[in-house]
Amino acid sequence: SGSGATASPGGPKTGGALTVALSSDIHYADPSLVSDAESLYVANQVVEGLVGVAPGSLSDIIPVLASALPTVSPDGLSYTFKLRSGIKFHDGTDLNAAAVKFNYDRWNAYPKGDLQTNATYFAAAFGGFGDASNLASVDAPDPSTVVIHLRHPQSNFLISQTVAPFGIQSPTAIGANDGNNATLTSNPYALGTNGKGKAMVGTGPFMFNDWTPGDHVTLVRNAGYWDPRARPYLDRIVFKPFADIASELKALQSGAVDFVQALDPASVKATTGDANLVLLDRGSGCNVTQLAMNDADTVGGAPNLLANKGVRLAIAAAVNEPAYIAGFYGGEASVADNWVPSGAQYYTREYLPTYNVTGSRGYLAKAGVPTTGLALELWYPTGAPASVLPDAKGLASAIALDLQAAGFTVTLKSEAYAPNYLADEAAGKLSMWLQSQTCRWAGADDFLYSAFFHYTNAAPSAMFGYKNDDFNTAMTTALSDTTAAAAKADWQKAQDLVAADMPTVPLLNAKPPAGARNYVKGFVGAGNQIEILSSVWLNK
Amino acid sequence: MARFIIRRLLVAIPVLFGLSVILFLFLRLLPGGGPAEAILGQHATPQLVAQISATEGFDKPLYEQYLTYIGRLLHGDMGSSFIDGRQVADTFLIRFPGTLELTMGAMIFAIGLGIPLGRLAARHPNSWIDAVVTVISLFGISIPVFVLGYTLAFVFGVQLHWLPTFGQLDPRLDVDPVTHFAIIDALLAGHWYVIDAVSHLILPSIALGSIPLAVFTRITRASVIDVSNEDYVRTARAKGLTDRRVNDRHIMRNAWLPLTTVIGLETGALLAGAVLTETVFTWNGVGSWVVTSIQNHDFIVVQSLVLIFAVIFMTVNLIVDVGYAFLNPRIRYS
Amino acid sequence: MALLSVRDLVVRFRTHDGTVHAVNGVSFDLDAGETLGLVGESGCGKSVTNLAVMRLLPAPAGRIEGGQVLFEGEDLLRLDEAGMRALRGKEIAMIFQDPMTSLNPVLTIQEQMVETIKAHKKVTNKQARAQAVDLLTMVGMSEPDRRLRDYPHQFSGGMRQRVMIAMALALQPKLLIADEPTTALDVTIQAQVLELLSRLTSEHKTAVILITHDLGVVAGLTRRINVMYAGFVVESANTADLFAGPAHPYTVGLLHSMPRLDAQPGEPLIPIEGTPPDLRHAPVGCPFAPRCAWRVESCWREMPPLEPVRETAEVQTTGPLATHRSACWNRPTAEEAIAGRPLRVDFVPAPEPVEVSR
Amino acid sequence: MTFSATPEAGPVNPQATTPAEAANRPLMQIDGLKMYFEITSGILMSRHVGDVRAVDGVSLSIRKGETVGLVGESGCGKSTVGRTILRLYRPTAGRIVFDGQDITRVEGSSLRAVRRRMQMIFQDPYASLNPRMTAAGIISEPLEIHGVSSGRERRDRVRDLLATVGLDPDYGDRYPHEFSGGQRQRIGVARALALHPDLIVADEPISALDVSIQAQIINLLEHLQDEFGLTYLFIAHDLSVVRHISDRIAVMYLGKIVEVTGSRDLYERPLHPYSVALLSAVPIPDPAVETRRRRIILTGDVPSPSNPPSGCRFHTRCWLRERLGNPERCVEEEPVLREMATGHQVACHFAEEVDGTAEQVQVTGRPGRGAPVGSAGAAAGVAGGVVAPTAPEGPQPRPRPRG
Amino acid sequence: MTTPTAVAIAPTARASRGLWHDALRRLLRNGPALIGLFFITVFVLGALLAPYLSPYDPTIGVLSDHLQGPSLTHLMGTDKQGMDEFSRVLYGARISLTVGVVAVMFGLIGGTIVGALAGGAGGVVDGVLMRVIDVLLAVPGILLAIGLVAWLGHGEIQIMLAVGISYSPMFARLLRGSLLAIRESDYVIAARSMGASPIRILTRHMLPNALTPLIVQATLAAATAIIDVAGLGFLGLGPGDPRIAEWGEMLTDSRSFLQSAPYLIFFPGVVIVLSAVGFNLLGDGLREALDPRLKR
Ligand SMILES: Nc1ncnc2c1ncn2[C@@H]1O[C@H](COP(=O)(O)OP(=O)(O)OP(=O)(O)O)[C@@H](O)[C@H]1O
Ligand SMILES: Nc1ncnc2c1ncn2[C@@H]1O[C@H](COP(=O)(O)OP(=O)(O)OP(=O)(O)O)[C@@H](O)[C@H]1O
Ligand SMILES: [Mg+2]
Ligand SMILES: [Mg+2]
Repeated sequence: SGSGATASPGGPKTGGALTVALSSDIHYADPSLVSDAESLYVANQVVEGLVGVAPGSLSDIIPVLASALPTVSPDGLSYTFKLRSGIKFHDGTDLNAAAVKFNYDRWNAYPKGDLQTNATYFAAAFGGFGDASNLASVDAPDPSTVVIHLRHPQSNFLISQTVAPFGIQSPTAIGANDGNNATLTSNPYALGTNGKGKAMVGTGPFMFNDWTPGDHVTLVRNAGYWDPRARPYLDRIVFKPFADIASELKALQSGAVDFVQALDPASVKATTGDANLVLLDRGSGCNVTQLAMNDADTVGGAPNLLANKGVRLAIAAAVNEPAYIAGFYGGEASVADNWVPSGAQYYTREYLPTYNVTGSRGYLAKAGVPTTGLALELWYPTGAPASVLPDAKGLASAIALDLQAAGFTVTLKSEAYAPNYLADEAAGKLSMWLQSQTCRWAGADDFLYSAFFHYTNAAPSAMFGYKNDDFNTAMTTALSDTTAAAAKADWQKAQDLVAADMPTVPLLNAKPPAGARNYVKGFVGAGNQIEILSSVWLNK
Repeated sequence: MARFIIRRLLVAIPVLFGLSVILFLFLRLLPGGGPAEAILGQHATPQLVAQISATEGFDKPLYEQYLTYIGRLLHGDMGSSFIDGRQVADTFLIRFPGTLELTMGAMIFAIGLGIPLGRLAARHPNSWIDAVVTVISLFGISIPVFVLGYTLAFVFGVQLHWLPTFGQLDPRLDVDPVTHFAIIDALLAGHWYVIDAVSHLILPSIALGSIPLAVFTRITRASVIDVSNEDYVRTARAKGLTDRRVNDRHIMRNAWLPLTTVIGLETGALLAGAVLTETVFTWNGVGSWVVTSIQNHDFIVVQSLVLIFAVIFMTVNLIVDVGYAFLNPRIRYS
Repeated sequence: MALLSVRDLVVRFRTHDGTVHAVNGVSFDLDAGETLGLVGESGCGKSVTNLAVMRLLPAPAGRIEGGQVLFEGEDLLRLDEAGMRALRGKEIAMIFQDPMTSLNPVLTIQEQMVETIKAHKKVTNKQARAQAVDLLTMVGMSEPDRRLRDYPHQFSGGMRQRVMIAMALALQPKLLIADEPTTALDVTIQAQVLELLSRLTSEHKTAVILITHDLGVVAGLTRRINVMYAGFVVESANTADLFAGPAHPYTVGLLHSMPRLDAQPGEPLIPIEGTPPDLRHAPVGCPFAPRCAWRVESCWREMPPLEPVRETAEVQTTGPLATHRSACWNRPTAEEAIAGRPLRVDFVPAPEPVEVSR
Repeated sequence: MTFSATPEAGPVNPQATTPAEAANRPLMQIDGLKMYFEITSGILMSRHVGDVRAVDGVSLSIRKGETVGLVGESGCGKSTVGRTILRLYRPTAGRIVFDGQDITRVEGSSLRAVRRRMQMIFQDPYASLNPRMTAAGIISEPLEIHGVSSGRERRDRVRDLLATVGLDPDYGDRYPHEFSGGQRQRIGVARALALHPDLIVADEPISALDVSIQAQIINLLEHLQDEFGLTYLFIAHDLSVVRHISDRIAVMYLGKIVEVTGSRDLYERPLHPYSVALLSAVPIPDPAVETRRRRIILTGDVPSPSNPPSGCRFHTRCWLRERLGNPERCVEEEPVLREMATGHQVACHFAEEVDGTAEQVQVTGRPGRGAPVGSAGAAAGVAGGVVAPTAPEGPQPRPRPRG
Repeated sequence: MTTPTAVAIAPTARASRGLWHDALRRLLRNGPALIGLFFITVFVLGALLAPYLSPYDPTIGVLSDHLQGPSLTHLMGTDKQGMDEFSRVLYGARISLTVGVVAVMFGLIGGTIVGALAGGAGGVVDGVLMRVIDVLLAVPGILLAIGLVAWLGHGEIQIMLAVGISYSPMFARLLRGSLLAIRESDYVIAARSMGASPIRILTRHMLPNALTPLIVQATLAAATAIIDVAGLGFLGLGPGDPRIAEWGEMLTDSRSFLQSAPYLIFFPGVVIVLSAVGFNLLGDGLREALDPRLKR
């Protein structure tokens, strides 16, 4: 889509600084240690992995540092990458196979403690570290060849490597700035405390300049970027965190920031109504917001109404998603038809119940559930990042009203998002709650398996208490397929199984809106927010 | 005078001791299991809980834990944030200058406007001027900081484009954070960037300064009227001094006494009031840090910040008391 | 020509609770070098009268609503503020009742004395300071050099009053108004201060208005006395005349209601019944009438004028031969003054007429 | 007046064995009374750094039905004596015997019983009445506390008391701020009278009142004494008033009594240099007398009671000492009260020297000791000024008759 | 000898039925205080009569009707949930005023108990209690309240408690101060000299007289408490259930609509300010009405 990319008569101009409003500060300057949207957004400008996704798409894998997509051994265990030549890190050292090997070995060898705790992407992609990791070894037979050996076949391997935490960084810089220090408090590379160019040293179009925690992160142009077609126009990018989302629109309107990375949906109307501003379209988002449910027979010792599939279906029919989209997302979302957003790898269209209050009562009747005493608790988080749930409170109370209209009595409960809410949902203490999941990488596995319904130690997850052995088998099979075609088929089967069971109620896929001043040109948006700002230029 | 200061410092010791006990217990009595669980939150796995309990010593008897806690505090170790892993002291050094700048801006606004307004009203008691000043101060203390903040930002930032509405400096300017005082850093960077720094300070200072403005106006008015009725002012007039001299030397010198006390109290309150203002104006200070830490349940940070705030508050009060003593010879010479 | 001549002075205070009729047409004269006592109980308008002379009434409540204040022939009430300022402290000085509060607590004695001198004389700081040292020596302060640097709270009450006197006399004013200068002090200290005051003023030939409610103090210190009641001067006489033959029931009452140190034991006191009037009501008739044992019908209606007690050709308002005057429709006789009550047979105080009752 | 007819009005004196014995015994006897107020300092723990010796060894007896006056300059400890004998303070040393009962250390209910018989009248009529209670409430409070009468009877009693002190009984439901200063003081007197006490300590009861009102209260107190046989300890700094109302006068200086004698005697023959100075300082509202009197101007201020001078406390300001060649005895030895004549005690080593000095004569205005009261006056037009070295003597018409 | 008589002594002021009565009379003659009283009365009436006055259920919104401007159907428009703003403002008065006033009550009661113990007992009790109060006073009030809410959790009761606790040291110190002063006053000494028990002295003499400044302070504190409670709502520490109307939270929830629906900021903002103004005016009026200096 990339609506900002309309070429102006004068053509792109070089120079200028772009100020970007972020919803919160970045966490660490080492991309391998971050998992939050803001840190990743910044890291994407600076580091590059072997592979990536095509600009604007969710799951079109393209080679980046590799000159082509890898060749895969028939057993699906060895991936051979050829590297582009002549690429240098921002510190001037060469990118070569040894450097790539260094990075993979480094991640795999992260010790227990701070580093392992934060390197969640690596853990998610490979299932753990060291011996527990599916990454067996990395070979660098020659300076431009890298071979990655897996222990088991892994159908999501390649797409998982498209994200910033797998960006290759300069071994020299990591070594010089104590980047492997196991205690993050004294790891200057991760904290960016050693000053300009001493952290986040990658190969991307922008270079890390400085970071004042809580205040701003500055990137500067990488004039020697290896891809001549993608050389950046901007001199500098300044990322400015805003604790209060309502302030971002004001800042944009006053011209103090040029670009709001995650615009408050409530500000959409004001943005479209302002001739100086443009609303940037990112296409469909790589996320799903659902009315999460615990399907176990008892929750917290009490019998659980939601163990009854009829009740779940009734709820699914009672929620008026289009109204929520209009009310809380400024129209910038689509009704979810699956637990996997469309556009993700191996997505299949499913047909879930739509808003229909009579239908909802019908489900209850069919399931033989008495229509009295249908008491539910609905939890929502306070202080959740707007990029996760822009208005959790509003959404929760609207859902509660709809459920009440369908005959349920709902008690609303709230907790602070981090850590209590997250901890309680993970521990299975909540029976019904609002949950929004943003993809790490745009694969069906990332939602259905990793985020939601995988079994741990052969038992359903504590969070959802959803037991469906066929479905679980289908997913594990799909994950270990050695070919894409097989994986696609298996994932379709898995999706059909879960849709028939309605373990939770997917509500919507938000299109995260971004806003900019109208002189910001050349922006290419992506639903997964992997957006490289090298194409952006300022028309002023 | 030195004895006075020492006395005041000694008085502070039991207070700090009591506060440290309360804060120490605060972390250990948090709802939701033990302190380790509270600190770990979503990451709480049995292994991590055990690990944290061991490193932080949560498994030891309480008094022993307290001694360790105090020992660390005395070495300047206030622990580190569980969210970003940074030392509280390090982040504090980055963020405190912003808060100090904001507080001083607000104070300059409140004192600079409040005292002249109060004097003006006191010169014309019960006149329309007095009424206007009274209404200003009435609304000053009745408007929540965030309502005023939003209104100011909307009017002066969004509508009129006169002043910036967030942050300490335009992030596009190339200013090195040397001291983390935006104004000083901007001065060091040259290019008249300091104008930008000052313009960023204006709206938040007004929002934060509204309450002290109102308080100072009232106190000034009341104490100027009080002092004007004192015998020694009558004496001064009877000596044939000019109005100006009577006002500046005899009335104001004495009216400053209650004012200093109030200024001290308000400065302390401002530091806390900055919690709201910094959030409204995206100010990178300690106040917004408190808010995010509370929202993130980053309790070690909260615990340390409350202690720091208390120390600052008491320090401010000490400074004010010393100032008071300096202004008031009765205390200076006793 | 009299040094100070107050004519029909009227002062009122506008307050939330109504208008206070503090001074209701006071006239008196004072010659250069003369000492005048102003006696009367609390709230009768002594201080206000003198503040009006200095034009120092608390603004905006207090207002001079009539009369003239002639100082050396010039009407002070017409003078502009600058002219008045030049006069204050230089020509007319004042000392106040409470030495604890009439010095500025945050300024050193030196600052306060030097500023007084410099307000009226073109001198350097050093010269002014030297003069301050002299002045303190004059009022009997030991180590004046060192004590100049002290703050008021470091002095005792008597010492502070000495400082006040030194400051008041710094510019050798022609008139000194002393408003109850010793009321707040112990008798022994009062004796010190009064002795000092009378010595210095007679040395410098300064005219003095001494305000007090203690008849004993004025008896020894002043040449003439005005007795005030509820904003009126009710009796005016030379000191000796006044004590020898008080001619107003209020004065008689005052003399009889205070025990004397030299009185015979067992001698009864004759109190003045009732309480002073509420000055928030405009005076109707004689304000003392409700408490007066001598009152007659007309007392309820009309304020008697201040008239000579004995027939004279010419009324003298100042000097040793000043005429004894009293404002009373029914003056106590000499015997009655001694007895403290009306002795006339069948005399009954006139009852309050119904129509003027409030 | 119905007041004395109430049952409680009879003598409440458990110790009284025979009337004769009771009559001889002083109602209040204090011996070597000391009342020190601790000066503490320190932050964490208060440390005792000294004492304000407000009362430092005072002995005094008050007989039933008499009025003893206590005079002295501000801060000399008069109020403290008054409050200590009422046992509002716990005395540091000494003995307080009230009507034969040692009350120095009594507490609890025995103290309450004693308090019923001793009452106090305060200086400030504005501060001594609870602004939130009606006049009737204030006056009936002692009755409530001691459970004397109730209901109608108590209301009648309060009305009686109001009438006794010269207030309209209907004013009982008014609040203190609705009364004038004199009226308030009457309420204070009524409160003190309510339990029909034996002893009333009146602490400067008239100093805060308007001149014209003071006599009303003095007369009221005198009248009540006649009526109910009250005993007063009358505290004041105004010697004229004290002399007027008292039978005997004790002069205090810096926590000590320096002279005790009959009130007539004190004026006629003061024997302590301080008493002489004090008397000389009191102005007399009579120019004729004033011109004749010579003031003794004491140098300096009263020393601090926390660090009193050694020996005789007055030696730093004594006019006589210098004349005697500054004898060391005054500095070294503390004079004790000694009986100079019957009922006339003085604490001065050189009291004999005082007698007959020019100063003493000047003060009393008489040529010599024991001479009859001479009255003097001055002709009109005497020169102004305080210290008239000489003055014409001789009988003159006086504005007020004596005797 | 003149005998005292009960004649000719007229009281100085006209008859009244007590200090409180007089204070009330003075208060009712004080223009600004009446304005304050008027505001408070309006809000209290609005709160009490909310069920009768409000046209809609404040907890039920029609999402399709959301963000409608003020009109005859919705006097103050609708919020983002489609709830009627006018009804929510009315019901919000219940919460905001109750929370504000009850918080001050908590503070007042706690402060009074501590202050009375300290000021009444003196000595060691006083010393210990005052150190505790010093500790609490060392933490700025709003921070204390924030910390306590974070600790106690969400909910109306918790907010009342937190704000109340943050106010109590101020009340305690104020009360102790006046009690200490009153303890040395002549009328208390008079009561002691009559043999009154300590309890009687405390309840009959000291507390009634110490109450006046406390009442004034409590009224003024109610104004700040309302603002503080709104501030807690602003920081996401409000009552928790979004269906509950609370002014501060209403304001905060609408802050994204400053431009598209300014009335959502305007109305709650105005009622918060006006109720605070109301309590401030009333407090000032009470101070004047109860100030003993004006009586003499
Ligand atoms: N600022 C003022 N506002 C209102 N009334 C005032 C003011 N100052 C004085 N008054 C009134 O004016 C009257 C005269 O007061 P003034 O001070 O002259 O009395 P005084 O004779 O000096 O009494 P005192 O012996 O108490 O000093 C009093 O009734 C007093 O209440
Ligand atoms: N409660 C107390 N604590 C400490 N010092 C006290 C106390 N009460 C009195 N004093 C001190 O004791 C000394 C005597 O005081 P006291 O009140 O008895 O004097 P007084 O003769 O009644 O004076 P005044 O004439 O001023 O009433 C003074 O120095 C006073 O400061
Ligand atoms: Mg006066
Ligand atoms: Mg006393």
